[in-house]
Amino acid sequence: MMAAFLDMGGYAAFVWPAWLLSAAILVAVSVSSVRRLRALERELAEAEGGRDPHS
Amino acid sequence: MNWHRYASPANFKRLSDRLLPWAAGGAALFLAAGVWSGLVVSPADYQQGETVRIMYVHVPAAWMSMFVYANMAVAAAAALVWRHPLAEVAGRAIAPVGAAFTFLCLVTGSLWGKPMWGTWWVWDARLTSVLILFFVYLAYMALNAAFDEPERGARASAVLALVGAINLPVIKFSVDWWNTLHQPASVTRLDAPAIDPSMLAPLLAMAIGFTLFFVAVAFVRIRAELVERRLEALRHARVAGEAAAERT
Amino acid sequence: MSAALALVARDVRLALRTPAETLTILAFFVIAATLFAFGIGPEPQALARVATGIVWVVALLACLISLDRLFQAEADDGSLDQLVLAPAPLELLVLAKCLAQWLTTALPLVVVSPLVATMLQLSPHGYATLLASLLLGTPSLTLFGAVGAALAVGARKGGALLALIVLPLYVPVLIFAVAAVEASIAGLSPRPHLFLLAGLAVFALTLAPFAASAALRQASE
Amino acid sequence: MESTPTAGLEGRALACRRGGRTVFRALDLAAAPGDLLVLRGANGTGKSSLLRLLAGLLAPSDGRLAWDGEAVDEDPAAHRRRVAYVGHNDALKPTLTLAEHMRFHAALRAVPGDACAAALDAFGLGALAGVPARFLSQGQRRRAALARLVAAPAALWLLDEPTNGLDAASVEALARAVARHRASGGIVVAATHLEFAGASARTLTLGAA
Repeated sequence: MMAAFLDMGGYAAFVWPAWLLSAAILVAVSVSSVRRLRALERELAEAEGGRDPHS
Repeated sequence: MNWHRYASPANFKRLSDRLLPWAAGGAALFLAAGVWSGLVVSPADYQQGETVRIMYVHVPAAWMSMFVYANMAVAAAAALVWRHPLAEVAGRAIAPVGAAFTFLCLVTGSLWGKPMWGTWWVWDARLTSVLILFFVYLAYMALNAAFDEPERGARASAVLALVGAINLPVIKFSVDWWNTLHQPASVTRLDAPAIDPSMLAPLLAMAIGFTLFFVAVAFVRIRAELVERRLEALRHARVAGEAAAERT
Repeated sequence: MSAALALVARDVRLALRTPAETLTILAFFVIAATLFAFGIGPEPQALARVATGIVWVVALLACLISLDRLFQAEADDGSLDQLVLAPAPLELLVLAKCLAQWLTTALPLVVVSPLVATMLQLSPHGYATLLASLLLGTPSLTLFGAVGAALAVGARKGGALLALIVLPLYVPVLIFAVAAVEASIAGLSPRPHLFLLAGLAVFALTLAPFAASAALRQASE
Repeated sequence: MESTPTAGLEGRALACRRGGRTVFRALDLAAAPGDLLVLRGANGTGKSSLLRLLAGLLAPSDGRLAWDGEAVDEDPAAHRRRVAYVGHNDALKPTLTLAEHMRFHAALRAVPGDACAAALDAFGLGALAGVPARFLSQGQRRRAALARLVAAPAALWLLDEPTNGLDAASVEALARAVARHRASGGIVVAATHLEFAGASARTLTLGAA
């Protein structure tokens, strides 16, 4: 049964890349966004920590 | 109602901390349901066979490419008309996400078209319109990054977002016109088959999943933009501070 | 109103004082078309089939590359401030700039287009409609191009930025224009396509001045 | 009953954000007809930004700018009619002659015919009317910009370093023009280091905080 599922009626070469690309894009967008936010917040903490943050 | 208070990173952080978990959790839930129903439960199409499963990512991606652009156009209007600081930042933050969905729509469209027509790219009216929308996203991001001063880039690209929003229907109409003119009888439109209920469920699940994903990522990216804007201001202040120190 | 007419007169005089700029655009138009001939081959039937598309795409690109100095030159020498501060509405002055640009660039392109069409073996039935489509289509190219040029004022020098902004807006113009010429070549009436082209020109006429003015006001902040 | 609205230009708690930073904040200024307000302050303290703000090129991020008591942004076209702004560069097209520049300026600002010739003579440019701008020196280019300023029927003159590149005689000509403009009830706001102002000039120093 598993083989049939993976084979996708002979269209495995099209269905799986489509879904895998979707997953890849979702992961790439979310990871890059979160990592960017963390890095910037760390940088802000240093910048504001170093001096008294005004208004 | 003073929206301005959300423009400061701290306030916006509180807002996003409350809503982000719900959006991210919802997205995970709906995407899981979509994958399960799309790949396993729903039947193959009597005509297209298993390739119809590509539709469950292709069509939601198309919807998202337009939904994100609509958000950008609204943010652009808010930025230009009310000079709202949050709106200026939002456009720049979500454009790459919209472009990513548009790219996904194009590639999955090509993967869907290949088994049916034997070519990787079909000049189908809708696919071509999505291609042009992709160019508009690229133009928006290029213009946004083309100025030394981020605020100048944000406002210039906001004008482009609105000009794009007004022109997209005209472009869509002209592409449809062009498509019907050159319509060889044999190539049927790249149409989703008549959606029967069992296929609607995964489609909606994926669409809602993508939308909630977009909301979650938008919160994260807008927060990042606000923090970056704050850093920019601190750097300016330090430079101005130095200049003042030199003068005394 | 006299301010706008004075601006058209000034810009046309400026263009006549430096004819090299216009001639360069025309040279580009002809050379780019010949490149397609080298690419597709000299065989008349092959060229004739794609002639309309090539003439129009190359005319469109020639119009595009003539636009990046439209407002940047004004910004560089300080004239942009004076235009933005003029009592006359900026939208009217933008229209004047576009009219002058159309007269000094697009019109010469239209005049030269039969030469290029002949080189590309365009069918004789297409010439009249080609000229009509260029006359009706180039105003939209100039107006939408002006929006792109205004948005790019002060941007870091990126040659392709203007093209990336403006080319999506050029798609409807190209589609309707080429459809008109192809229709008349096929013996059908080009009128529906030409009407759409004219409609597009009116659409551009109403949208572009406001978008370009908004961009210019931002540029002079 | 609100006091009679103060004639001329009045700015209250003006703030300006430019290039991502606050150039100045909570700035008050007033200039009645006949006044000359000189802006002092080091580079980068916002002199040019303030002038562009007063001209209406730059919207204040806070505060209120009024003319004869009425907010300026209520009738931008009227404000544009009353402002003559001379920035850092001189708005000259190399291939156009001075006369052509003046004729265009006249059409743009609805300047009466004879005023152009008089303005050129006032700055000693009468003889150069037929000369294309690319032949002019830095000082002559500056005087061409000031000639167009003088010709325009504008109540509010906004001058950004007007004396850059001017020789003594031209500075003198500018001083006379400013005096004449003030005498006729005009207002001049200028960012400059020179003491060309002569009598009764008020000073606003920026960046003093």
